Amino acid sequence: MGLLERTQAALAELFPEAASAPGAAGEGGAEAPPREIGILVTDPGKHGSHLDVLCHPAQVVAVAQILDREGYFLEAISGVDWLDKQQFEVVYDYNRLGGEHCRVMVRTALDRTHPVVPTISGVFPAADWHERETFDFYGIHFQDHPNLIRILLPEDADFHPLRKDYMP
Amino acid sequence: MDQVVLTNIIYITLFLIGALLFGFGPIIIVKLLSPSSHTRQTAGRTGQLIECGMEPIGSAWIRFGIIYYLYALIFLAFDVDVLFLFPVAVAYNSPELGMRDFFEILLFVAILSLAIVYAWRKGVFTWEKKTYLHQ
Amino acid sequence: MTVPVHLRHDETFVLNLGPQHPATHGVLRVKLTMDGEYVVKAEPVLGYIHRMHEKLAEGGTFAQFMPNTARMDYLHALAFNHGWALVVEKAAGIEVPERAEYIRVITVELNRIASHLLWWAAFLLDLGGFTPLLYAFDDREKIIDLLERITGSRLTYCYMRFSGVYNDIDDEFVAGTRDFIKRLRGRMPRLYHDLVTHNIILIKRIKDIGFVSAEQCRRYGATGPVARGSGIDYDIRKNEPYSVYPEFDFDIPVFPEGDSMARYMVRMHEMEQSMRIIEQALDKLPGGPVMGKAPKVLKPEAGYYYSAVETARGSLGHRLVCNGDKNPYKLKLRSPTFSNLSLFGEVAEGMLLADALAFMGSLDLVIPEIDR
Amino acid sequence: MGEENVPASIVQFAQLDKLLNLGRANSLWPMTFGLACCAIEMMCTGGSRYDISRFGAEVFRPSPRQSDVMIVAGTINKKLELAVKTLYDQMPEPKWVIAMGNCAISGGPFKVKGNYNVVEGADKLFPVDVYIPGCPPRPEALLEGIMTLEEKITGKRRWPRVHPG
Repeated sequence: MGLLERTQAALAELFPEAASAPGAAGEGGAEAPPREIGILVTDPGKHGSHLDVLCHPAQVVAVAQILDREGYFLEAISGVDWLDKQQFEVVYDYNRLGGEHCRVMVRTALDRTHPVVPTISGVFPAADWHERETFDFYGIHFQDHPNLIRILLPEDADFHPLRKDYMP
Repeated sequence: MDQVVLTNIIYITLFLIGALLFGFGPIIIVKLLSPSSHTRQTAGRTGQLIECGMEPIGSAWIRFGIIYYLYALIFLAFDVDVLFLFPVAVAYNSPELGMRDFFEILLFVAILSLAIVYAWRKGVFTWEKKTYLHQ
Repeated sequence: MTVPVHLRHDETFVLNLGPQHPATHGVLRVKLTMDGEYVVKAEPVLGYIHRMHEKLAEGGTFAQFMPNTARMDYLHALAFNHGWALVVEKAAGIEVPERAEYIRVITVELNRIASHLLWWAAFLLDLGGFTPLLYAFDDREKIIDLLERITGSRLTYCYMRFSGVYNDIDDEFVAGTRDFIKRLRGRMPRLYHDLVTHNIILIKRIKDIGFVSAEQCRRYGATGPVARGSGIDYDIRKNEPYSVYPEFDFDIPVFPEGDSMARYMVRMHEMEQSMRIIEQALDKLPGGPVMGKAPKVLKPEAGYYYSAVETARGSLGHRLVCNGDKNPYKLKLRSPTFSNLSLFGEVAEGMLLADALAFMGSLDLVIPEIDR
Repeated sequence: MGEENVPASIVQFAQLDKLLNLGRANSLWPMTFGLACCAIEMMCTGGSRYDISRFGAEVFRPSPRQSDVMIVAGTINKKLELAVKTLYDQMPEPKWVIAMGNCAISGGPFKVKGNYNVVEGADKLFPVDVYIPGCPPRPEALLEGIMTLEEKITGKRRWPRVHPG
C-alpha cells in the first residue's frame, strides 16, 4: 500500500463521518461551496500537496500525532485572514523527510474575533517558533504554548501587521 | 660617592624617567589632543558596558568555577619560574656554570612542573560537554 | 558525558550574543545563560532585521515581488527567484521553454557554489582563520562576474520572469563557466582540502562538536546540509524533482555522523556536485527562446499552492494562497534557516561557548532569511 | 573644511590638527556592523579584489570602542533602533557614519505605505557623513564613499575624481 494511501487511511480514522471525496481537485479555496470536514486528494503537480485535510481546531493535535507517528515533519504553519468570511485559517504543512514524497496540508478555520487553537509544539518542537510567528502576525492565540510571545516584532508592539484590516 | 657611582646613578634615573615618560606619555598626549570635550550621543549610553548593542542583563559578579582560578595559579607559578631563569640565561655560557648548576636548575623546573601534573590529574585541562538539570 | 550538574541561580550569568557580533553574521541575537565557559541555556531572539516581506507580497502584484525574493537570502538569491517563479507558474499554469529551464538550473547551481564559498569563508573566519576568506572570495568573484554579465547585478538578482528568464546566455558565458569549473577543480584539492579540511586545528574544532541526531532534525524540521549531515538523504532536487533536474545525474552527499565536520563535508561535496550538474547542463543546452508567453497581469485561479526549492541552506517553501485577484492573498515563506536555527537551543546546551559558535557557523545562517 | 564634525580638543594648533586629520583620514577603522545584503558587498570590498586596505580601512573592529567609522550596511528596523543608537554612543569621539545602501539612506525598498517596522534612513537616528546609494552599492561605490569621507576629514581629495561620461 503506497505511502499516500497509508497516510490517508491513518487520517481517515479521525473523520469517520465525512467520506473523503476522491478526485475533486482541491478547489476548497475561497469561493468553492464550503467543504465539510474531511480529506481531499489533490493533484501535487498543480497544488504542491497530495492531501488537503480540513479539520476542527480541536482535532489539530490529533492529526499532528498521527502524522508524527507516520514519520512526517512539520514544514510550515501559516495563518490566513479571510476578512470577508470573518474567519482566520491556520494552514499546517507536513512533508516527508527523505524517501517517498508526500505533502499533507492541514487546514482549520477559526472565528475571527477570538481565534484560539491548541498548540502542537508538544508533538513537533518546530511548531514553537512557527506558532509564535503566526501569533505575532495575526494574533491567533495558541493554547498552552510554552512561550507565546512575539518573535519578529518588538515585544511592545500592540498591532498584528498581516491582518487585512491593519494599515499603519 | 665618587664620580663613577654618581654617573651610574644619573644614567639609571634618566632611564627610569624615560620609562615613565614612555608609559604615561601617550595618556597625556591623548588627553590633550583627542577631541574628547564631549561625545555626541543619541541615547545617553556612552558609558554603558559593551554588550553587542544590548543592555547588559544582570551583573557578572557571580560565583564562577574554581577551574579558572587554577589556571591563574599555574600561570603565576610559571611566570615566576621564568623570572628566575633570566639570570641563568644570561650566565649560561660563562665558564663557571658547571654541570652541577645545570642540574640544579633542572630540578627547580621539575619541581614546579609538578603543579601541572597535579592540575592534569585533577582534570583542570579536560573540558567535557556538560549536561544540566533544569530545576 | 559527565554526571548532570545542578546549578544554583547565582552561579549563572546572562550574556548577550547580541545583534552586533562578528560571529552571528548579521543581526541575530542569542541570549545565553552561562555557567563560566559553558552554555546552560541558549535562546535565539529574532526580528532585528524583519523587513515585512510578507506584507509587501500582499501589497504588490506577483511580478513586483520578484526583487524582494533576492533580498531575503542574498547569498542564494537565484534559488529564491526560482522558488517564487515556480509557485506562480504552477498557480497560473504558465509554460517555460526548455532552454530557459536549463539556464535557470545553470545559474542556480553557480549561485549555490558562490553561496557555499562565502559560507566556507565566513565559517573559517569564525574559527579564527582569516586567509581562507581571501581566496574563497577570489573564486566567488569569478562567479559573480559571470552572473553579472547576464543578470546585471552582483548579489540581489532579479533574473527570472514567470515564463522564463530575462536574458539569454551567450558563448562567452558558457566558455567562462567552463574555465571557472576547470579552475576551481584545480584549486579545490590543494587550497581547500589539503590546507584547510585536513588541517588538524580545524578537525579539532569541529569534529564531534554539535551533534544533531536525525530524529532532532525531523522534530525541528531542519533540512538541507544540516539534515544531510545527520544521515537524512533528503534533497528536493532528488526527492521532489522540479524544473529539469531529473535529466542530470548527480548524487547527494550524505554523512551519517551528524557533527559539524559532517555538515562541512556535505557542503564541500555539494560544490563538486553542482559543478557536475553545470557541466551536464552546458553540454545538453537546447536552443530556442528563453521567454515563453505569459499574460501581462497574472490572475491565477483561487486556491492553495505550495512549491519547495532546494537552496544552499535547505528547503525553501512558498505557501501561496490566491483568491483570483491580481496580487497574492497570502504568501508564507518557509525559510530553511528559520527551522535549522530552531534546534540551536536544544543542541547548544552544555557546550563550551567557542564550540557553540563553531556549531552556529556550521548551520550556515543568513539572518534576513530568518526574519523575512 | 572638516572641522565642524570633530569637536574641539584642549590643545589646538592649526598645523597639528591638519596632521592629525590626515592621520585619521588614512586609518579609518570601520566597525563590523553588517546588517543585510550590503554587508556582503562590504565583505567583498574587504576581499583581495577590491582591497579596502589600500585606504587603510581594512581593520574591521567588532567593538565600538575601537572603531572610528560606523558603516551602516543594511536596514535598521524598529527593534534594532535602540541597539544602533547605543553603538553610536559607545564610539569614542572622532567618529563618522557612512550610510551604505538605500535602506540606510531612506529605508530603500521598504519605504512603502504599509511600512510598520523599518526606520526610514539612518539619519533619523544620528548625523550621517557620507551616503552611498545602491541596492547593494558596488564595492567600488563603497571605496568612493571612503574617499569622500577622507576628503571631508582632510579637506582635500587625494585620489583623482572620476567623472562619469
